Amino acid sequence: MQSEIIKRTVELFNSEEIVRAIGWRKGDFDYDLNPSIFKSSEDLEKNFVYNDFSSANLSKFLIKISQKEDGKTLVFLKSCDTYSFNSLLQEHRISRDKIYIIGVPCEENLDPSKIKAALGEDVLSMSCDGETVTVETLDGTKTISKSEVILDRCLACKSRKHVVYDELFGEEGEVLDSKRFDQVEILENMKPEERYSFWRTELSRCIGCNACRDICPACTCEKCVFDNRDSGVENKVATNDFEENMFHIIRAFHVAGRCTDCGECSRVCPEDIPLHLLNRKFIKDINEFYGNYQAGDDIETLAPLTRFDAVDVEPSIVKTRENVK
Amino acid sequence: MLTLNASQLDEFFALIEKKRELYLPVENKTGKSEYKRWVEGDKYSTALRTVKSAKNFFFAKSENLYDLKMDHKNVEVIDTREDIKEFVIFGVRGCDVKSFDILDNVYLQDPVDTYYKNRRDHGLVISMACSKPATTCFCALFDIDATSPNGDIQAWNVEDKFYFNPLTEKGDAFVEEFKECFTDEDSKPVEKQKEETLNIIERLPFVNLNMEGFGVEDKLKAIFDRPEWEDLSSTCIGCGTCTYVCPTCQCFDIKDFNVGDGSIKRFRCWDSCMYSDFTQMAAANPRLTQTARFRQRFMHKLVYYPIKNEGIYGCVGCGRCLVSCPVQMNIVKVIKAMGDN
Amino acid sequence: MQKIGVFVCHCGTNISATVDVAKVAETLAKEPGVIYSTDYQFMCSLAGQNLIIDKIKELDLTGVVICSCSPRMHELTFRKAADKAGLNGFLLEMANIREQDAWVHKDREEATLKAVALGRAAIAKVALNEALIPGESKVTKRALVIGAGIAGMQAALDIADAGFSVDLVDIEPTIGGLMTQVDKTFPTLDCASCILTPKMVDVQQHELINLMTFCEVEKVEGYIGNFIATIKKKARYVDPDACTGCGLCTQKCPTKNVLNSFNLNLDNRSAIYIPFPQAVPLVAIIDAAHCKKLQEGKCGVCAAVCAPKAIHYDDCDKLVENKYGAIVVATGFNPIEVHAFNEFAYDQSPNVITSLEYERLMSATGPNGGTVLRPSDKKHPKTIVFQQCVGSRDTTSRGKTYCSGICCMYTAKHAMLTREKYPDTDVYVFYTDIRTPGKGFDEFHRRAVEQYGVHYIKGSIGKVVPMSNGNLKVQASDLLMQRQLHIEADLVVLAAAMEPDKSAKHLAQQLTASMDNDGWFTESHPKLRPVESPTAGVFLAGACQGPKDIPSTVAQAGAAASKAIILLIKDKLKGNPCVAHSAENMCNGCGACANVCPYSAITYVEKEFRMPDRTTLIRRVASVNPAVCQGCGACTVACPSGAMDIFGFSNKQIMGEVDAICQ
Amino acid sequence: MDKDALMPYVGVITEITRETPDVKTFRVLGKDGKKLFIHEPGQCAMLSAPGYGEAMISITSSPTEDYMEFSIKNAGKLTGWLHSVEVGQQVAVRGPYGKSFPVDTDLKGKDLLFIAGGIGLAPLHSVINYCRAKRSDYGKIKIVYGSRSANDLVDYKELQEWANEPSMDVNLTIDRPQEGWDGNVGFVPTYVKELNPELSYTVIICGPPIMIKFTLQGLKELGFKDTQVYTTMEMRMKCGVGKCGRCNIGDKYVCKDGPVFRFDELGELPNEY
Repeated sequence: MQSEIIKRTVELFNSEEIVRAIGWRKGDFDYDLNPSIFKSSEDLEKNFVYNDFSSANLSKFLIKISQKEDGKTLVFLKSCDTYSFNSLLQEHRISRDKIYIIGVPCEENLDPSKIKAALGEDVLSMSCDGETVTVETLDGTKTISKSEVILDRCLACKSRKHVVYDELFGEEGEVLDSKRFDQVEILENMKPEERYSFWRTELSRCIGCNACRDICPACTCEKCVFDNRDSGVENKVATNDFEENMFHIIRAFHVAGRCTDCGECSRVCPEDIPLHLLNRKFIKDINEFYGNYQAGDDIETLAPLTRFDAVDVEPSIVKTRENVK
Repeated sequence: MLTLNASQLDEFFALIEKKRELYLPVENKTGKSEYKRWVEGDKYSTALRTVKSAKNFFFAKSENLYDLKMDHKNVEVIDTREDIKEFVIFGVRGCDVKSFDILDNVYLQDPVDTYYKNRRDHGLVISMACSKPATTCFCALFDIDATSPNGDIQAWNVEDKFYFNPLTEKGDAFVEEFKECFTDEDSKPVEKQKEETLNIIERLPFVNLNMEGFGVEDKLKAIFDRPEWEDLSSTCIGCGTCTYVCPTCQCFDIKDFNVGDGSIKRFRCWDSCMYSDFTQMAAANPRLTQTARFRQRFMHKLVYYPIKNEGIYGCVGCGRCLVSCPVQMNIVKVIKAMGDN
Repeated sequence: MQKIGVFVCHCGTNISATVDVAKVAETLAKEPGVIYSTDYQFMCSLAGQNLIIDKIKELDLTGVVICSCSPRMHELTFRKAADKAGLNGFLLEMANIREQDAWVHKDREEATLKAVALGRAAIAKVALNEALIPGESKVTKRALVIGAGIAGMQAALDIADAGFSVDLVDIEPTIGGLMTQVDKTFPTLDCASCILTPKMVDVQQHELINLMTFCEVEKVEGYIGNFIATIKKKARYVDPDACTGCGLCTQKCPTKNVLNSFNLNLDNRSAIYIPFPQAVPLVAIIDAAHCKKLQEGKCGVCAAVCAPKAIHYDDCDKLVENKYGAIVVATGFNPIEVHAFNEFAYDQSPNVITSLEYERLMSATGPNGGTVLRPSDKKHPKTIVFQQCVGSRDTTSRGKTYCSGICCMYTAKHAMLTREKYPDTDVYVFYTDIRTPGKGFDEFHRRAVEQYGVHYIKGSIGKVVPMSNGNLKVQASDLLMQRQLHIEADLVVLAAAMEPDKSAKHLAQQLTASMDNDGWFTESHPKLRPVESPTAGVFLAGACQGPKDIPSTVAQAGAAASKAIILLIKDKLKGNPCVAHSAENMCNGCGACANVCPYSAITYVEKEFRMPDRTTLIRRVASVNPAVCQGCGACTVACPSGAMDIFGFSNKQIMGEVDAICQ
Repeated sequence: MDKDALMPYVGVITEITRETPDVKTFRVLGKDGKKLFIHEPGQCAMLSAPGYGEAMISITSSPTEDYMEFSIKNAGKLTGWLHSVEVGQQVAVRGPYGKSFPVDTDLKGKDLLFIAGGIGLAPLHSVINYCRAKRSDYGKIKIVYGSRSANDLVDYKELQEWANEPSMDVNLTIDRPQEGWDGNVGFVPTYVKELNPELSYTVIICGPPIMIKFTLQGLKELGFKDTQVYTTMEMRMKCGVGKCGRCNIGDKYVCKDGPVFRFDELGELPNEY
């Protein structure tokens, strides 16, 4: 697949259809891929990698590129990334006409930290062949079943369908029955004090690095309220850990109805806090209150929480919350 | 060498905890290890690294400097510093121990930071030699011997035994205080483990990187002006993950927190040179692009710091940034791109 | 440095009985920025206002907090006082310690604490307030009246009489509305046409009233003083200016079997028709759905016989756009459909009819020329059963929960008139309660019972079974006598509930006017502003706001007209300065604010920005039209970056209040 | 425990003077009426107030005075607050920070040319008055000062005083013509070139970065060398004690190695200022 993608991209470079591409760059290990901009076909041929560790969602990088750079930029998007792309498009954060999308097929991505946890930290190389992951270590070659080391977010994959692309590699995928709300239900079924303690424990590990916010394709504000001196909530940390936890809750509110559930927040969290569950709870609630809505599904449908319809004349706006537990 | 059976470890911990506060790496619910105050039942984690470094013990993520009160036109400054209880950090890896030296160079230089010194004076470090380094480790690049870490007391864990060797007066006194816990045994197993570990370290992918040209004044501008910074930083998202997991990152911010009862806590907290507002001033900001900010971080570690501190780099090769960076950009990639590798 | 003055009002004993006002004043004196704090018996009295004015001047106050009643009561009063003293009125805040505190608490200590908290919040807010100056906008001196029933006509006449032009729009081909179908009016029993027709003529002849019949309001944009309405002129196929209303075409039209909606389908009319003899304008119209020429391209008889050549088969819908300063809504009501009430067998027998249909049967312009003959066999009915509250006061999903208000009266009227005209008829009325609160109403009802011998029975029809001879077996219960009744009736008349006209919903959406759960327009304040819609510049007349009889409708229409006149007589309007605005450097241009704006006050502009890294960038940013913005705040909540804010109610101010309360 | 360098003293504002629409000068003394600490010309102090945070402000007054003054532009949270307070208000002050201008070494005996733009006069003010107090230690003194408009000229009264001194040459300019202004109109860099100062002057310059950039260009064209020009970069400081890590230019910390730099020193540093 990688070589086909490279071949096609080189063609696009040569035909001057695109002037740059954003993709995954080879690192020191084959699981150490850096989202990166390729400015020439030579660079791309040499350093582009698409493999089981190409997890990074590249859509958000397009904001800056389409704001600043001239010419068309090619982007590689996995199915889940296309939802983020649509969402950004809907919010006018990127210019569609400056982007060329190659949809790349996606099986589950692998989680290097799971592999290391299982097989040791002295890993030199990891590769997956169907169901088995082969790992080269300083200690020799080891194997592990793929199912044990799949990236958490991919275990609840919502869709293999690319909702937007100019060109698609592989077969058109389908929306999946992800069962992704099962985890939310577990939380919902907790007693309030249990749930409170669950989140307090999880969030207590937060180091305040902002990786979740800065990677999030829904967090695209020119100036985040948490960085804005005039906002009244700006503070690197609060002296009180409860207020620090509030960062995540406020952030979840800010992306409510806009979050596509791409799972980047949890993936990049250095402390493995399941932040996506906060967002997913909102998605579930919105679905229950206002009918199913998937952010990024298309660019026409507006989220129920960020829309006013003429039929919203008061008080018909207020629906009976029949499904509220 | 002084030894302790693994089976007696908890007893030893309980004894320490009776007299001091004891902190050590413990596995958390995600399976990773973190420093925490020891309580009965906590098992020492032999994991290679904790997610956060040990710098928090001396340079706190957030700490109150003093309180302020304003009553109409009057302002009061209240010193809130307290006596710190003696504490012990157990199981610090060689890289993290080295990071304390790097922080010392900043916080103990004139004017001495009393908050830092206070904790430094009251903390005792028991380090732990590495036996299974990771392929992302490169402490040897900075002349750190992971098999023989510094600290007040150095320690090894060989099979079901722990070996201890005090290095400082503080360490001697501690060993003396707890002497009933230890027995004296031959240190051969330690030597054997060291040899085996060094053998692994030699084979690690990054230990032989070329550091030529970094840390010297005459190459400063040349490195600063290298075009590679642009590409390396092109997808940097400007989060602070690298700086917050880094054991040597030392920058802070000072802010006011309104407690709500009329008093203000003026606190300091970790800051990150990766943040766009790090150098934001009322009128201007000298580092306007993420490239400039990205460059500052690595220039600081690889060039500015060593120029100011006799060639000691501001990195200890712990490898945390290699694991944690959301876009897999890290100091190794920078060294490779900027150095002659 | 803030210099805030705090004034705590006793409101007689309204506040001081529950709140220790002196203590509140004393406690608030210690808040940061407060340099003066006092309590006073009636802050809103002239002496109270003078106290505020004096202190602002004497102490050079930068902010004022009044702890008293709801800002709804006296905010304007106090703002004016502040303005008088030279302090911008928007540097004044009110803490509502009456409605929100004294009136809802009993414990003096707790209420006092709460008053302090509310006062503290107001102080925190006022410290962040900025002087605001309302903008001004011109008023378009023209009114739009939507609906030309008795309410709309009255409102139009009143406004026009005051000297302002009025466009009077109706969806039907003629003005007059529902009252044209009514035979007699209660309680005086005047002939409805006799009082309505002259009014219709007045309307038609008024030089300042522009009649727009067979027209529909498609879209309304703009704001008080400056509405822009797009009105659809539906194709009539007859040039109303050329048509003389001679009626020749209607006689010659070969299609004669079209159900006559004016007579509620009780008889037929032709495809080209004049709605009724007194229609205004008295011109023909082609019912396109039944016209052979328009449907099949054949015929063309009407055009052939029309001397003034008024027929145009190629006529089509046209959109016109007009500007208005004020809008009066008078869309009225309709009786509900009664099909769902199976027990009354409305669908099974033509002899079960609604009250309005009975009205037509009795009317001289009705299908039988005013003789009451039952529909099935045109026989004179000897036994008539009236059922009240069909769908009114109904808690099932079939009907409405409210009382329709007029059915008791018109049923009494029907019963009485029937007995008067046909004394040999037995008339039964089944009722839930009798409600006759109007002037002369109860006397009217009593006449029906006592003088005219109508059988009033508290109870309800249980079942109506049609018989082969057209008669109806009525099984009913008499609740007072606790017995079942069996009546063989010739005719059953159902008093159907009232509901808002179908066009109201779309109109409400266009006007962003609120409706209640039943679809009636809601008024700005049920007691104090009963004819104003919450949307500024939109006034309510007649039954669009709730069930009403004719006198109330006319009274309300007059009131709505006078409110509209008060607006139109002004040359300029002061805007509300508390509107949204966007901090452009923080705006992402994401569209969230415009997506949630109910007033379409937000558009986007491309602007060049100097970025922090000294490059320039063209970005899309939100721009608020302050004249259209109502300051509702939806955008500030939707805005993810916090760029959208409202003057006078900024995020900072609100957070300041919250922080102060949480202290 | 020793007092930490980050812990401030409490001072009292004893005098407030409005200089321009957005600049006020604050005189601050200790509660005992004495100076809070001794400083040298060009040094800064960290002012703060509870809840308003800290801001590094250059000390405007000369060390030879028995008070300490700060000319402050209303630009942010703390300075905004300062502009709203009245005499008698206490503030927290820590310092002094940074190296001073070399008034007693390199500058001694030299002809001095002070070039300032806008609020940039504040840090120079201290040096100018110091030199005035020790007038015989220095040669000619020339001042070029410009601002957006006449109303934005800081210290207008004192400027007149300086101008009246025969041994001082004061040259004022404003950006755009203005009614009632009969002085020079034009930007500072242009004006400096027009004045064509002799090369004997040692230049001390402070103002917005863009002004410094073009003035320096002009000076070079006139034949001035980098070693003749000093500036101050006090704006960048935060903690003031060389620890918080943000004021560096290359390996130099502005708060410890600066804020006063000679241009040849800056020339050796990365171009990040």
